[in-house]
Amino acid sequence: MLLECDGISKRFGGVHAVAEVDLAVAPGQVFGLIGPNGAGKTTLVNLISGHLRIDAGAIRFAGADVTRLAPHALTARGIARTFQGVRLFKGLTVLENVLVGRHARMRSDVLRRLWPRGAPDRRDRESAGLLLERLGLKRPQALAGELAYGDQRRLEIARALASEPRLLILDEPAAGMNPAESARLRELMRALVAEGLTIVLIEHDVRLVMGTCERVAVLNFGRKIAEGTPVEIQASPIVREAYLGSEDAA
Amino acid sequence: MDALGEFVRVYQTTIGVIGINALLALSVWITLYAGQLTLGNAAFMAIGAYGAALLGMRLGVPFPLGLVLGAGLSATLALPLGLAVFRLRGVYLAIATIGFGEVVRVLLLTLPFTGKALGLNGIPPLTELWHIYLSLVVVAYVLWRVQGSTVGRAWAAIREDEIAAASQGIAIRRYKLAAFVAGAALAAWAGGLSAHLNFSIEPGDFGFTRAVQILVYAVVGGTPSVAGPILGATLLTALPEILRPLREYRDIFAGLILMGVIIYLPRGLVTLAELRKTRRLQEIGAADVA
Amino acid sequence: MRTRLFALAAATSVLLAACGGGTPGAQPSASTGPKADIKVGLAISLTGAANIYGPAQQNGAKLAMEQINTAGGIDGAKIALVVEDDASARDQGITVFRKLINEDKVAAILGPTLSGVAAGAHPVAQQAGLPVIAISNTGVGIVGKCDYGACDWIFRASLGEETALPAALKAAKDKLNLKKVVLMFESDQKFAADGADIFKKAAADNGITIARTIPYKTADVDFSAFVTQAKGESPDAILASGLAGTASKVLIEVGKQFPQGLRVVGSNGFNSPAVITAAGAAAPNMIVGTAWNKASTDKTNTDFVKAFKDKYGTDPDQFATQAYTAMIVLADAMKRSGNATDKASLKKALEATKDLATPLGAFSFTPEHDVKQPVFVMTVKDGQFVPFN
Amino acid sequence: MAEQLYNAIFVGSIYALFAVGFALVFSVLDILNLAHPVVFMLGAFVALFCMSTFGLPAAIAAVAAFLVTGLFGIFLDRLAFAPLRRRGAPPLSAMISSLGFAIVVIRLMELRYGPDLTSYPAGSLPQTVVQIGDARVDGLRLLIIGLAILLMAALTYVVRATQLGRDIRALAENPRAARLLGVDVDRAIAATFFISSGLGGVAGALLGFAYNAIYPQMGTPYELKAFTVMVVGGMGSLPGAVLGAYILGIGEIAALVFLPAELAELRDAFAFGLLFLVLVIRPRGLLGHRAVERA
Repeated sequence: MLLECDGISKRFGGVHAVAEVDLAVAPGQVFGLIGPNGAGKTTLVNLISGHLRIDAGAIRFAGADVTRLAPHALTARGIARTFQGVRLFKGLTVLENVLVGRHARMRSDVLRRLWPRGAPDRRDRESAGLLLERLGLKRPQALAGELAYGDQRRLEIARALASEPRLLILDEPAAGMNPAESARLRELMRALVAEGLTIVLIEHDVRLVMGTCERVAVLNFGRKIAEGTPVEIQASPIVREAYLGSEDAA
Repeated sequence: MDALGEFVRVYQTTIGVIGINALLALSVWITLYAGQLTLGNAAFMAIGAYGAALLGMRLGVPFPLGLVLGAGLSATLALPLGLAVFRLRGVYLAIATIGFGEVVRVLLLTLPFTGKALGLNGIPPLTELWHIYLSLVVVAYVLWRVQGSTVGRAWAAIREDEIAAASQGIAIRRYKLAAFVAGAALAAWAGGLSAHLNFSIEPGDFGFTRAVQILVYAVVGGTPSVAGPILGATLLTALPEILRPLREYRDIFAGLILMGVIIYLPRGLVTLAELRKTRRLQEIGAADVA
Repeated sequence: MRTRLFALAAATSVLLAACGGGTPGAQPSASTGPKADIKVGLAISLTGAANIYGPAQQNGAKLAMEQINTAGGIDGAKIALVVEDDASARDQGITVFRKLINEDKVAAILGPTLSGVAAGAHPVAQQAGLPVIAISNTGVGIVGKCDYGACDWIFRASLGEETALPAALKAAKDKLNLKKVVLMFESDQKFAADGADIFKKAAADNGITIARTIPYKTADVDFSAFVTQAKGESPDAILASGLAGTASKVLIEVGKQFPQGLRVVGSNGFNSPAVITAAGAAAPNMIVGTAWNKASTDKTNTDFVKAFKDKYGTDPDQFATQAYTAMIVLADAMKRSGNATDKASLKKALEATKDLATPLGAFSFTPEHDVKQPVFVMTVKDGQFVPFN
Repeated sequence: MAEQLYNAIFVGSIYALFAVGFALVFSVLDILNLAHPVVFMLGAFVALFCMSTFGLPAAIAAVAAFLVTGLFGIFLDRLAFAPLRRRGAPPLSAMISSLGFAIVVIRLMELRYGPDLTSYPAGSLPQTVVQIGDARVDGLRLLIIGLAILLMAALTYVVRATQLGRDIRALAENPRAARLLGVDVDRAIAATFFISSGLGGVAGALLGFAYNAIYPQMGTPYELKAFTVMVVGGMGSLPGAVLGAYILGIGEIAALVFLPAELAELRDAFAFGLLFLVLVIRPRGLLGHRAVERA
């Protein structure tokens, strides 16, 4: 298993945002995480990516215990993520955003840059340019904040990929995308998995999840209520009940 | 050339102070660039000034070594302070650093070896203009190059979005601390130069007013580029001399200029230079049409 | 990025050129008469923290200049005052001194207002070998033994606290039989801290015990707690060293908490009509050693007070009087020097100043270039300073 | 001892009156208004003008100080802050803009009234001494303490219980949402500045009465105190500001009373050390609720 969560919990005040959740994501998988609004999906992601301190339980990544590691250390080990609602560096250019994404894979070049003609990051810039091309982003020198929303989403994915992760966590990447963009996103995910990347996909768009994922876990009120193949999940009465009356089931 | 020599002779203090203020503005610019609003640089300046002056006067430490030790002392103190205030942001950080600044000022007024309110007098004037401007050129160049480096990008990323920056593998605490400590060392370096510029220093030179001034230089000049703080410090330091003919009204104009720049030039004085550039582009465009 | 840096360099040089070209033009040399004017620099704080004093000094010096010029000037040459504001800031004070010396080529400088500014500016004149008369610095180290080394070009026309405070304390002790006092001082002001040290020494010399020393800060707002604490020691008097801003607050509180009255021996900061007005009913508690007795019936003084009032519509204060006196002293030395613009002979003539009649009384310089004049220990009655004895 | 406690409460009341207005603008608009000391000073001068030119009694002069400085606060906002708000400039810009504004106004006042101390006309202030036990208490100060508490109670009432207060609180919470909910945002901002500056002005007038010495720079010493007060009490919390003010007032005087004479110099270090400690240990202050941004 690439990622293993073992009974992890998080409380805010008296509320169990995440309660004793077990997850096991195999390498090369697209793993779906669904659940109604407020089910604890994003909290779970924040726990895995180190943005929140875990109350109980343990997380293992590629066989090593990473429970208490800070976000930047996790990135260095190969976990990258995007955010629900885009969090780009809006005042930086598109290219700079991707270069920041490569931070974990770059050595500090401050000293080398002091030489007036030094441009020690040329190779990084090239690979960042390739990534932008792959994601269909055309204006590397534009400010990230000036991009259209769909472009911002894709830039965020490019930035996450720049760190050459082994596990990519996408938090609702299709939100705000039109069907064509959504389809292209599915293509991209397939291609990435084919190259050996593992993806955890948090999504409201059930169709996207069912069409892409090999396994799906369902959260409700912070607890995992079901896990299985898309077909099993669709058939599960518990899941139906959880989604009942919720628009997200549509 | 004679007129220039005369000019330098008369205004050498102003010219020196401009350079020192530019260094101070850059010291606060480093932290601003990393998204930290600090008002503690007057205190770090004091540490550098008193450090360099005391080491030179009491222990006979040579001037350059005194500067280095002053900056080192300041950086050493900035490290635990930076760790303590690391979680604070925006105005909260600013106020915490004001608190630190006031504690330093009170200590300077109290400690047995700082001359208390009398300050230190008779400091040998060892600072030459070229010391100041060489420092400025080196610092400006280094910071300009750092901007495009991994470190500069990391600082910018932290400024833009700390959470997202952490997810890109940036060790937030380490980078923020580095900016804080670098700013403190630079402020102390400028302080050491200023102590040896004109004979005496006293605790009142490094109070809240000074802290705000330093910040104002940087912000009014414009924080997007290295040139901004230098421009801001130059103009605002020269302003009292430029406005001298206005006599007792010069404060009023200085205040109005401050407001005018902040309100009408959102990105600071450097915007003026950029404006000229765009206008020239427009002219070229117009020529094409014609 | 590189172009930006160049733009900056260009902008800076343009700016420097602008002030280079602009400033001399903006300061046209004062009207040129048949015989070349003798320029005298007046470097004072018209703005900034000490802007209370600068305007009064300007008035005093200007009055003296006009009187001297009306009376025929210096061997027919008129004195032209070049007034520059140092904004109460040391850096500007230094620049102003350099400007007066190098650009205006003045024969001598009066000022600056603040001791802190003087600490930076005086060395400039010392280095250039130009006579300076300090007109309001009362702290230690202005003349005689200076921190920056030799200061033989610096003179002082303002009575130092080293003289004034012991005189006041001695007079108070003789009359009130002081044994135990409390010392309050503004600990973040150079000048007030100097005063506190002088008070301590004077108290020891007079066999007076200081039961408690209470430091306060310029920014302190309320003085009730300080005075309450002083009251706890049941002192015979309070010694207070502070600037005018806090002086009245001290007096008001003492008036409130000691309804039976308690004397406050104050430093030079107390020596201001504004403090009397602000302290109101509490003002008569004050005892202060001063350089000037406004009520003195000496003709030089009464003439001065009248001329000042005629010209400006208000009474002169000590700062105006000292600036006026310094100008008179300087003019006298210029006349005697034979060549007013020769710095060395002017310095010599200044050193020889002896018992000159001034509003401050008979005025001489000590070998250390400090003022030698009578000291007036004053108190307040009916809103006016009156002699204490 | 009782006397020192009384002194402390008086100092705390003045701090509180000053800081509450300062804190109000900060909590609603995130602006550190460095022109607040100017408003404070203007209050004292407005009262002086009323008393010396029109011969009005002190009580009416204080009311006039409230109204005039309140209106001045709205003017200040229009001139120094509104243009920045319209383009969404960072709070730092507002701070610098208000600093420029303060420099201009203080200098204008110095040119008009002179930088020196000015006093209220003789006999225009009540002078009574109240004997409480063996402590003699200045009646005017007692009155000022009472007034300060009354004003702060009134402020609490306005913010908590009136429609205007609800609008202001909505604005503080989220300006965009407030607008969507139908709050007249411009009116709420104007009201915030009116109340904040009016309180500052009254504080200045009352302080002027207490010391009978007013001057253009009189507000400056309070600026740093107000920072301390806000941080200790909790930024953005009005009750916090009041609590912080009394803690600072009592703390300063306690340091004076209990510190051995040799360490008396360190009194201020305690105030700012306290400030620093609170920020490091409990950044949101005693009653505050949002200092460290959450993920």
